[in-house]
Amino acid sequence: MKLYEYEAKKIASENNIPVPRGILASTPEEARRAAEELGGRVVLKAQVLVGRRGLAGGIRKASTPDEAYMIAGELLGSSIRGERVEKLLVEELVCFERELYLSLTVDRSGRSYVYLVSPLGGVEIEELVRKHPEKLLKISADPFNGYIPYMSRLAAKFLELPRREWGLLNSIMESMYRIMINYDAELVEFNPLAYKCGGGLMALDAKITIDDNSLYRHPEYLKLYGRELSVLEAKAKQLGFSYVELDGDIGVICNGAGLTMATMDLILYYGGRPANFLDIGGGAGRDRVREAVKLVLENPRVKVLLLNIFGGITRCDEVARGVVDALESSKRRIPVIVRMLGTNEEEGRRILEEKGFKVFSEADEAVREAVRVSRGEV
Amino acid sequence: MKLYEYEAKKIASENNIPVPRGILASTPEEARRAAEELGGRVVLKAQVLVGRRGLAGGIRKASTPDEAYMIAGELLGSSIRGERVEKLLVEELVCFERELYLSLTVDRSGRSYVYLVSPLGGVEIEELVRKHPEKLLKISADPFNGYIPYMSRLAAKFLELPRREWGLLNSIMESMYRIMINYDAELVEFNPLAYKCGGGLMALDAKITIDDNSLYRHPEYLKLYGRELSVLEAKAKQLGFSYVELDGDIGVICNGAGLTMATMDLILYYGGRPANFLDIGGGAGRDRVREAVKLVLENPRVKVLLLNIFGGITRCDEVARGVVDALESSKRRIPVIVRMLGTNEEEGRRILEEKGFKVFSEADEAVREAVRVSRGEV
Amino acid sequence: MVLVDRNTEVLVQGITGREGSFHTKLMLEYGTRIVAGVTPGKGGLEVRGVPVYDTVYEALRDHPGIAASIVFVPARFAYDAVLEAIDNGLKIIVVITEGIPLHDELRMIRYAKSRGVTIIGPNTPGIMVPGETKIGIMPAHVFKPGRIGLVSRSGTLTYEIARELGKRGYGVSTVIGLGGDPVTGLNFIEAYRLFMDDPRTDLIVLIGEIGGDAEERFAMYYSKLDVKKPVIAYIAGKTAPPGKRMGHAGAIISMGMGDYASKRKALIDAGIPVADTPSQVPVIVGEILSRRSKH
Amino acid sequence: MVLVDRNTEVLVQGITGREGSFHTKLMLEYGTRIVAGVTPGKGGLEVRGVPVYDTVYEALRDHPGIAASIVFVPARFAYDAVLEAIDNGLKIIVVITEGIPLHDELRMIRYAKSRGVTIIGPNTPGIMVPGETKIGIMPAHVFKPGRIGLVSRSGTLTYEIARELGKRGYGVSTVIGLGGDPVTGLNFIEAYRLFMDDPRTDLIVLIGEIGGDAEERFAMYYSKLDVKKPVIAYIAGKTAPPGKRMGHAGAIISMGMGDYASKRKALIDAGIPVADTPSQVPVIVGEILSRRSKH
Repeated sequence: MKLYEYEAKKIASENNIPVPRGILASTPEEARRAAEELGGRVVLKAQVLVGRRGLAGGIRKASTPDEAYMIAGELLGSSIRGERVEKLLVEELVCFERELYLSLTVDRSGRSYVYLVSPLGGVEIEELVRKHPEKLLKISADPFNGYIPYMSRLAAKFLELPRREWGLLNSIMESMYRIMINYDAELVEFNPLAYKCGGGLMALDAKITIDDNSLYRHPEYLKLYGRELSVLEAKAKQLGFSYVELDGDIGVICNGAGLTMATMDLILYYGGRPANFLDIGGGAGRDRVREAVKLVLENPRVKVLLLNIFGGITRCDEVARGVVDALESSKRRIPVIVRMLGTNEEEGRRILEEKGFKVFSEADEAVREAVRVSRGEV
Repeated sequence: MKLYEYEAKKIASENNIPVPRGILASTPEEARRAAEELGGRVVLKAQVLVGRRGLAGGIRKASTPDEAYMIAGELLGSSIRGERVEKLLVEELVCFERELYLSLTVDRSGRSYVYLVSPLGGVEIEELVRKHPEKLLKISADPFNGYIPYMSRLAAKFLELPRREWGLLNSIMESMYRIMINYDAELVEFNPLAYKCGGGLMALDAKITIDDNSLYRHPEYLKLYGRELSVLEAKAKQLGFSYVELDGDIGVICNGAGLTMATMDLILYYGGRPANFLDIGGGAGRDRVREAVKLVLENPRVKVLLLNIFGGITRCDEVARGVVDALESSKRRIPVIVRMLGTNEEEGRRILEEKGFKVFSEADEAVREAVRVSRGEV
Repeated sequence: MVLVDRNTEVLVQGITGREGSFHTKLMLEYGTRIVAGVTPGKGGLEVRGVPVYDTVYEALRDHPGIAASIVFVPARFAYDAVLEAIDNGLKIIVVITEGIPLHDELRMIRYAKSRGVTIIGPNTPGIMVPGETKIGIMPAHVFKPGRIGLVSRSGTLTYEIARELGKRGYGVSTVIGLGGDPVTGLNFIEAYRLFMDDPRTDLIVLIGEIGGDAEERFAMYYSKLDVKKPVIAYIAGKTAPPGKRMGHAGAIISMGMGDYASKRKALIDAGIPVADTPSQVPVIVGEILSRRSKH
Repeated sequence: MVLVDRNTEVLVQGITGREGSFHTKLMLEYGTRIVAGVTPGKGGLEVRGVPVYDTVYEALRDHPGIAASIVFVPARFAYDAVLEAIDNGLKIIVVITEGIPLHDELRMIRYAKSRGVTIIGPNTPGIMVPGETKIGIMPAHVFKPGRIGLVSRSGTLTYEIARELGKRGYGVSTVIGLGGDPVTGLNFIEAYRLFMDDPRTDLIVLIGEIGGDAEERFAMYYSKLDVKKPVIAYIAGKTAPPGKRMGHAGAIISMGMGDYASKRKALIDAGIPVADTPSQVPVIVGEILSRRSKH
């Protein structure tokens, strides 16, 4: 779960990481007052979760409170890469000499935490670092020990910070680790971390992502879970599915991310276009399957529904009952193609065949059939 | 550094470990009021750091506030195993069915933490466990992982606690680990941990010992450091020495605990009696050596002073200068026998010999000389 | 032998739960030597004839032959259960549980490594030696005994490919589900090494998916080996929507690795054929085996 | 070779401090190959001709042959320094520092073990191969080259006994100071194993002291060995005042071990002679060596 910049900066600030003075505004009037309080010259930042908002015009400077009012009027209610702007973070302008990059995340392959450090902070960081890999320092932090002060000395030398800033960098990196653990974060990122005119470090932007699996330990965020998603995606997430809408016409329901992706690959391989990615996960019972089917049927683009289920911890009979439930309670009538194998396969097949569904054993056959149906060839 | 029972119970209570309701009293009148507030029937516990205070009469029950007043008058100002009673902890009486033992400490050999668990709680625990080793459960807790809930299930089964108490034991053991880390403790001990009439667990006594080397991280305890020591011992501790007074007449100053013990062993081997154990530690300079010598000279029993220094990180010239400084500024004139070898030995020997001291090379010779002097044979 | 065989005695942690008891039944039916189960507070019960204990310690006291554990406990208690297994000396722990907090996973896997313990998973279908033992939740009948080692990041896709292999007469020596989470106890390199040392495995089928760089790292490792067994790969996710972006850090750390094209190229450059569909896998297997038999 | 020899390249952490610079000089004079030092913030300086770096990483970049580190940094920064050394791949770390917090020691030693790193100390005089190298603070001249392995919990007492040995013509192959703290990176058993495998060591002198059960554990271990080298012990503290009591836990955990009588009995029962005074040690060494030469 991604946090908004203002939420991440609040956490950073509470952990003694310097951030600009800032005030949240939901109306142009609030933005004006915020600008007044911050001394007139401010930056207004759209609070959205999509990336690269700066390039999309989501970060604007204002020289006076009136200008802040005007810009806030333009930004609030507008849409940035499809996400509506509800709030602005109005911040003091900060003079800085250099933009650095500093983040803490998980190194999957190394099964460890890793600090990423670069003197090439800013929006172009990814491209710059790819072109100049020697400008990136990775510092592995063992999950047992966490942050150790020597790491900040490595980073400070790499960033060519003067000796007097080492203590501050140490404190920032220590706080990042504490945030990582206390908030069960997957990512704590400051880009840019500014080296200010006259000295000092300050996080001009902040990103924190919380591990979804840990949200039960953070009820204050759990209740906000899913806020950045489309209505259908949010519903799916509530139900515990992975769901992403695409622009094709074959509705896809599978169990397991790998099988779902492989089924989509197969649809394209045979010339069709999937309408969505929907993984019901492991062990879904009758009720969750019913909801999954209903969810896909809500997408008007879907011409045909393809289920590809290979039962392991998921039981085919439960899936079959869920499919029957959903279709019996739905008003939509579209073709449903089921491919089903594995745990309790016979029972599942019997339930579906009793209701007149055609059940395939072979994935290739089922997918080819779905593609034919979607093209109107059947 | 040992904490008083009332300090340890405050920490326990702040960490959600149940303890009896209790009030600290420094006067009989305070004890009476405490007893009134606690319902009349109370137990009065002398707050001393020496062990086995119960057997020495330091724990007394009172049935009425007046009786509490009377007993407090007897206890306050009295001495328990040499330690003056300044404060009493007045506690409610708790009805319990069983006395259990539960502690968390460091397993030196295992280089790990270890919970010690026994159903044989109470003052006789050491003897009982030695007789019935099968009544002791040791649960090792890896320094990386700390406490893991399964440990409490092992303990609960071993203590034959009913299922409904498992959650409470889990919470107590988790808190013990947190205390161990947050307070840099060497020991967190509840003896007895009572299994109360009608259910529930409660720490009737509590001991916490803080690692002296970590006191700089705990300024609130650092300022109390040394409070349980004799005047001379406290002074030594402030100066960074290990010092213990004994009842012999040969003052001993060495560097390193091993060499100090070996020198004392040698004194006894040759028929003498050491007046003290004083290890100046590693790397003591001129000033600390001067203070060490002055400290030993303050003990009127000392007839002769024996220094046995083997320089490593300690430098013989610094030691020599410290000895000369101390003796030149002291009014006491007693024989001083120096044995000195190692780092900067020549310079140290030169300094002492210039001042007329006899410097030995061999420990046996120096010790035999000191014994002879102490016996008046020289 | 790759980690387990027909003689391996197995403990089920979380045996009284819905999944635990159901799969205990299926594993017993398959012949897995499940000798004990653990569910705290349920000690003294029986599940499908298997005695249940409150603690792993008690289970091991009565069944000292236990060599592996399979964990079905809910995500928020999984860390506790896995550490209990490790601290009681078990050396193979199969973690079926899905949704374990990331930091818990990192810590349990790091700890397991420091103690020489192999964790399979989390979020894995488990490990299985067809015809001998199944310590997992895979549908047993699609896995025929044979000489192909199967290693996969995906559960159901593994069943799919095992079935395709079986249809063409190719059986499986051992199948290892690495698990679908970002951090797992085994990776492709470590699993390959186990198969490399297994005289019962002739060829390895690697089933990967987009995300992370485990496939690329394996390709790099494999390309440098002097002696090797043939490997065939299938990678899911050619047409998958991009996943959530992990700030800049995700892109920086992967350095362009992680997508389908990167994985396919790395594997092919390392001499590993990549199948386009699951049903192509046995075709390529057939080609490689017939080429080898002609030598 | 026991851990180090004349070719071992050494890093000094905390080289610019009072003790660090002084003992760098003494070690260099002895012939120790000190090639670099580290003190954060002092990079670019030189100490006795040795270049100083801000980080271990930079020191290793310029001096990749460094194999061991000796740590002089103050107690509250020692944990940081030791972890920096471990994370940069050093495998032998000699921690001279005294007074390190107990929990820091536990964590650093546990971590070192998990990474295959040998920590000598903390609170140790170090390790020395007389005539070859000294990575420590012991007064060099009392240690003569020879064939006796010396392992000790005490610093100055070790010098005393080495000198007594030297007076009688017995030299030392390697001396290891385990360190005086309750928890140390090496114990007697681990040190004995190193000497057991060292062809240059004929006999081991073990210098113990009261407290803990390291001597008793060694005696137990030694008594069960089939092939062994002779060991002679000296234990300090026969007449020492009792130390601070660690609640009941200290007594319970030691179970009667830890005092002089217990240690002496355990060692003698294991066939290890125990000297009454330091000067008796060479006498017993002489007896054992002459007995062996008669065989």
